[in-house]
Amino acid sequence: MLEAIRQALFEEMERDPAVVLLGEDLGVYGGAFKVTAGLLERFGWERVIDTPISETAIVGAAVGMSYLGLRPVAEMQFIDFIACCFNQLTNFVAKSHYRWGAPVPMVVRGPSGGGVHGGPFHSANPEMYFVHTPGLKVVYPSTAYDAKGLLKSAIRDNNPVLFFEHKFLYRRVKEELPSGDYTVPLGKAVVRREGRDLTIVSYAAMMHTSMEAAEVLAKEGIEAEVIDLRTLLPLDRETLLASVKKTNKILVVHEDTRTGGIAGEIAALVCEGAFEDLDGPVLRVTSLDTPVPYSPPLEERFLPDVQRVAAAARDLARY
Amino acid sequence: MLEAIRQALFEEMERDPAVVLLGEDLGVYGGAFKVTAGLLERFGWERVIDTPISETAIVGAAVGMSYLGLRPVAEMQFIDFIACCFNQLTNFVAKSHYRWGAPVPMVVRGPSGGGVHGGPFHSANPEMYFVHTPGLKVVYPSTAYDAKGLLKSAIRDNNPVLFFEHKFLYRRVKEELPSGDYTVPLGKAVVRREGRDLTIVSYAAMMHTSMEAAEVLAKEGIEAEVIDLRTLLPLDRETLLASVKKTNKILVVHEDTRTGGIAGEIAALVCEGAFEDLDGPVLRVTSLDTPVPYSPPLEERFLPDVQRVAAAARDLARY
Amino acid sequence: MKISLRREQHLELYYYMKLNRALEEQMVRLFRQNKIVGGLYSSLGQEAISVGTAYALEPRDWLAPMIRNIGALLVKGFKPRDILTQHMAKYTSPTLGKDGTSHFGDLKVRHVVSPISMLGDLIPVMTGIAMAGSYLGQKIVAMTWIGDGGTSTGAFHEGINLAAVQKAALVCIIENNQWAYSTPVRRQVPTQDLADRAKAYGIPSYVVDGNDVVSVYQVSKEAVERCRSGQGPILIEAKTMRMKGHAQHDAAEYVPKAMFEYWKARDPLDRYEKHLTASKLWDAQTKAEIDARIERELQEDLEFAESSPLPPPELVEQGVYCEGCHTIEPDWRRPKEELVPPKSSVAAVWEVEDFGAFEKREEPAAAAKHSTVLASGDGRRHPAQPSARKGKAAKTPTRNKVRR
Amino acid sequence: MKISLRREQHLELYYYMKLNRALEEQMVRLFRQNKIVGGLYSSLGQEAISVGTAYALEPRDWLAPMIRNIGALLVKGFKPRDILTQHMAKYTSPTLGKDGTSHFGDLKVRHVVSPISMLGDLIPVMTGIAMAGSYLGQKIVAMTWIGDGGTSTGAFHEGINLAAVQKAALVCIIENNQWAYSTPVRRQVPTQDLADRAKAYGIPSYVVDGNDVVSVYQVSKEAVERCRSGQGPILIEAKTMRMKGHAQHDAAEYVPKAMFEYWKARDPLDRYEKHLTASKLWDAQTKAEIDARIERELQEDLEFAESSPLPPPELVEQGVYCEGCHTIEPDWRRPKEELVPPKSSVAAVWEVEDFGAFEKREEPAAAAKHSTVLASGDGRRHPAQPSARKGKAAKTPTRNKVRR
Ligand SMILES: Cc1ncc(C[n+]2csc(CCOP(=O)(O)OP(=O)(O)O)c2C)c(N)n1
Ligand SMILES: Cc1ncc(C[n+]2csc(CCOP(=O)(O)OP(=O)(O)O)c2C)c(N)n1
Ligand SMILES: [Mg+2]
Ligand SMILES: [Mg+2]
Repeated sequence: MLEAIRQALFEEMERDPAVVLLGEDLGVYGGAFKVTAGLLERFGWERVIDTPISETAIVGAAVGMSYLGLRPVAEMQFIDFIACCFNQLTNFVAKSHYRWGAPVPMVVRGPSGGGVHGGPFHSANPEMYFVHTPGLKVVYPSTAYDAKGLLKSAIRDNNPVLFFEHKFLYRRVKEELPSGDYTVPLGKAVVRREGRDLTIVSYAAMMHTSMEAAEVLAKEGIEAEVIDLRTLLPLDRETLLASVKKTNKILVVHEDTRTGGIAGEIAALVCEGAFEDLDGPVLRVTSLDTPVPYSPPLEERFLPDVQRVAAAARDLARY
Repeated sequence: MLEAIRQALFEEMERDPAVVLLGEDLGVYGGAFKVTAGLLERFGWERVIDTPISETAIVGAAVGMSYLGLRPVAEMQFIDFIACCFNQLTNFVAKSHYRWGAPVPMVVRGPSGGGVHGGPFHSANPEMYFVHTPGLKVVYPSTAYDAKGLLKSAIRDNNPVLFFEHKFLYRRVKEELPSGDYTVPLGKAVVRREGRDLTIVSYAAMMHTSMEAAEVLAKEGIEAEVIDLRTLLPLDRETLLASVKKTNKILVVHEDTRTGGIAGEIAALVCEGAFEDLDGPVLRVTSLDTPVPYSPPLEERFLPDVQRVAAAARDLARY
Repeated sequence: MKISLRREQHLELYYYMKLNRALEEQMVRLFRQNKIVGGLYSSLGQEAISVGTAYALEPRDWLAPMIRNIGALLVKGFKPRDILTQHMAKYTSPTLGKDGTSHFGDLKVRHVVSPISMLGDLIPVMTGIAMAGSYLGQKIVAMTWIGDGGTSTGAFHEGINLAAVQKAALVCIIENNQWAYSTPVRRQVPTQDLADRAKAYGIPSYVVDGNDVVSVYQVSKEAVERCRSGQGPILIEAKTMRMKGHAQHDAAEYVPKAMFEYWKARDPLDRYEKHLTASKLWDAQTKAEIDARIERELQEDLEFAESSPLPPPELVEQGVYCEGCHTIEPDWRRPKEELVPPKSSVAAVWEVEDFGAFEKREEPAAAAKHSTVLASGDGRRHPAQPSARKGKAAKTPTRNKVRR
Repeated sequence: MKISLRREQHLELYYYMKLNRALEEQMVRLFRQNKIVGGLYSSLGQEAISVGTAYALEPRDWLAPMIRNIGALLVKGFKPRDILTQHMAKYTSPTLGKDGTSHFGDLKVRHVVSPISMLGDLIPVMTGIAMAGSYLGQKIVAMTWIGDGGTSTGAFHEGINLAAVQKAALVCIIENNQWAYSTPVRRQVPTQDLADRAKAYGIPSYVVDGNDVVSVYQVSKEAVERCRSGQGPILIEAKTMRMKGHAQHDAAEYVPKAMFEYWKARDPLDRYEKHLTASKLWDAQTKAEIDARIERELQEDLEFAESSPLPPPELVEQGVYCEGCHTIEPDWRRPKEELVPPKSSVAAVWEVEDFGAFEKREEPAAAAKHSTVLASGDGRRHPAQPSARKGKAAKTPTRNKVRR
């Protein structure tokens, strides 16, 4: 997946000199995860900008650049540091077009998520802070194909897009990618697996956990439909409701903490749009309501896993 | 309500010299809304600290003070500026006790909410950013009595508490308060009005809108039970579920924007805890998914009002 | 640099300062009539700064105002009606009523960025504009203002610091009006001059009498042209006084009365009028003509604003996202080819000028504030580095390869 | 101030520096054996700073380390086992495995605050500790460190600035190790000395040879005692070099080889050993004894750490909130009565020292970086203010009424 993201940046920069990168250690070093390796060599100092350790300035400068028609892609070295530019993102960036008609075509991207023993400050899933902020778009891919196509769409979009890259998937997800330019549209979920007994909705690393759980369930005769949200804001209401209307049951799986996570929003949407179709409660399997712990046995307990997903799905299927 | 908050600060400072205040313009000036008027005169320069315009430093310094056993109460001049110390709050404050057992007995308080034509940067309802952050507590009172009692509890609590004061209520809500010390416990919702046909859950300014709507509905023969959440984190699951089990229907009303608002969390909780009791979908009436607009006709359309609440409740009651 | 002004320019400065003041006086009347939605901030006594600084810009240059920079907006081509309708939250305002006060801008023609309330956030944004301007070959300068209080924000620091390392063409004016709401300037920073903030970034700064519009203009012009020539950002501290409370609701009782009196005697408009008279740059008739023009224009725009409708409620749902309403195309002023491979390709190596050791540091000038450094504990001075520069040219680490 | 060290103190400095290095070497071995969870950061070549600064503190004083300050933790009384178990994420670690690396502390005994990863955030926190210490009458000093890169954060700026206006007893050491991850220091701030950051806050600063432990100690001791006496915060820039990559995974290929060689010749431990020998402060046997003690202690603690269990999974749900597990009671060292009415009551007025006008400003010393100021536009100098100080005493605006 890492290579797919690098390719997307590479190809977009080739295509359009308005695309520039900025962030900490992304030029000479190529980024903490080497996502931007080689881009400075190819595109030069003006397009691959190593900044001081100043997340607010990084995002602020990106806004200014976008006002002159550039399409900056700002990197957070770890997505956890997005908390340091929260004000700039939620107040300056998100409200710009609404308030005075100034579009902000920029992307903020960075490695997110747990499972690699990064501890409380290198494992964040900050999506809900931004899903709750009108004016932003939020993308969180689970496959290399999607990562590339969605990042291209994000760069070409006229709105600010937060693009989260699950670091657990960086080197674990490998796919043959089609040669040539392609995009994946923002705002569209995808059905990864058809099923009739219940719907499991997920995204990012938990999409893979959900797919594995679906395999386990299939052996027991339970056919789960698995939806990969891909874009979290705007949410693809149609795909979600269509699936619920078919399976009549829905389980949401996310790695983000439980209270205030996206499962709640989906529960509300399903109530509003398909209550009559529900043959069981909207359920959720999520991380615990704690900071992300460091020690492996703690983090393992903290994160959802195949067993927990399968168990919840089983209960729901039998409901 | 403003006076009740001032009294709580006053009495807690009299009671315990470990209680100190810090923030912008709260000493000599008495605060932008005069909540802290007279406190500097009484408690002196060391306990009522006018700071530079540095929200991150304000919260950071409060943490440091709390580590030495003080109980600082930090003011955000408008709660909107809490975005400027988001990192300090969600990463330093919220995780301190979990990570290394260091409690952070501090309060961050400030005027929040819309309805006074404050525009996009002086009308925020930022509660969900923090309800989604384990380690914090979040309080949002609707009455003067509660404001005083909850603020006292917040100051005495060993955990960091965010205390939101709806500025629309500052001078509009007036009550006789009992003389003498009293507290209202954190984490407990209250049933403001008994009813059998449906439950309306709300808090802060929208609690009053919900009560008005309940009056309207009562004239039509619909008896709504109205719950005031008061504390948003931790949520009082028991009171919520008990009411749903009684009325079988629930409508959530909040002034915060829709997507990712607390109604979603409540929908999920109700699904998990009382799905079989539901005779209709969990519904929500909320502000729109936009920044808070400035011009009065826009803001009026943006905010929930009695008509919209009553209409949704009517639909639900008839469901 | 000798910077002089032609007579028409002198008169234009007067026109803008007076218009600024008259417009704000008009808004105070509207406020008392309850026709202003939300708060009303005053720049009384600070007009020379808004006008004198913005007047140093060219049309291609960019600015972003703060709440007390209505004068700068007028200089940049906005009309009183824009400001009136904003404050009255009318549908005809630049933001259609979605936002108020000076929270508006214009990307296409006037090159003005709308501020937000959070102080400091504009500094990195304007840094980004300067960086993009350089990238696109536009030779523009970005200007913005910050209050004495606003310099305490983290965003100010990060923004100026980024501008300094990027040598961005940013002119930032610290409007030191002695107060941040009720807080005196010494509670924001314990230095005599706020221009000292510049020393943390190794960038030049000016201190200027903010109540003297000609000085303000001259300093700004010099700064703007220095920036344009690629020498990096500049800080200007303009000393002045906020002659009213923070906003209309604030009676400013915390300000010593004598302080107001002291500064009233230095009113920038009075002073400038006397200067124009003393220098024979105008006569009573010229003044009367300009004043009459201002009155006429204000009256017209007031009528426009008062008769304008409020926005329709449905508008509230529109415009959260750009869904094709804008086509985004930068204004290239240099060949794009320079920026795409193979022309853009470089070797990704840092060239480190020196190795930064203690003994390699030039002693700071006597007046610098460092305390003297204690002698090395082992009593020896280490031999100079064999050749720090060996192999690679000793240049600044990044810009050496970069066209700017 | 003449600051000298007794022989035992000299030897203690050696003990801590050597222990610091040996412990980190041990952790590199553990890392290669895959026994370290997460990243491993090195302070190789920077030990003199951690040790020399922390050694200037008293037990009642507070510190908060950064990732490269294991030496300071040792000086403050933590044991190698604490650091080993943290890195190995063991249940016996100070955080029970909930957090790793140097992310731990001790409120009660050692007065150490746990850092978080976000750079800069500790500065305001330690400012608050200093403020609370003064409030409680404890006469303590708070010390923390920041990297050259970390000084670019907004939190650094806000924290130091607050400390400056509050005259908080904060000693902040800028560990200028030439690099922030892969970014050279000149890309963080274009000044020769990072100590220049202090000028923005009107506070004193030192520049010290960070590879000379005695100098570091002496400067720190002076700074700590100046702080303790109520003179406000101090910045110390210690110049050094990060002799490894950012962390174990980073081969630091972006660093010119000659730069490593240059600094290797200035290794702080080598230099100090030579200094001890040259000054006849030890002999071979003393050194051997200390080295043996270190080896023994390390071996013991390594065995402890290796044989310690990982935490039980159930622990993950515990401790998000304090539910009565702590009783919170400040350590009062002054009569509380001073802080409650009527003793605490004051008049809530600002006393403004001067009115801040341009003409009242002393010309900055010649070497200051301000460009010269253009002459006043109207050609006049205004009469001095009648009496800025009339009525009220000319003191700093706030502290005059305050006991500190
Ligand atoms: C980050 C932030 N915190 C707090 C405020 C509230 N606030 C608005 S204006 C103001 C005072 C500003 O003082 P200064 O920067 O000196 O500007 P002036 O009003 O004097 O022009 C404050 C505290 C804000 N706008 N932004
Ligand atoms: C706010 C923030 N942004 C980014 C990072 C990622 N990061 C961790 S260490 C580091 C470099 C730090 O450099 P410096 O401050 O010079 O300290 P050093 O590593 O040299 O000791 C970076 C960018 C961070 N920890 N915090
Ligand atoms: Mg000011
Ligand atoms: Mg460094």
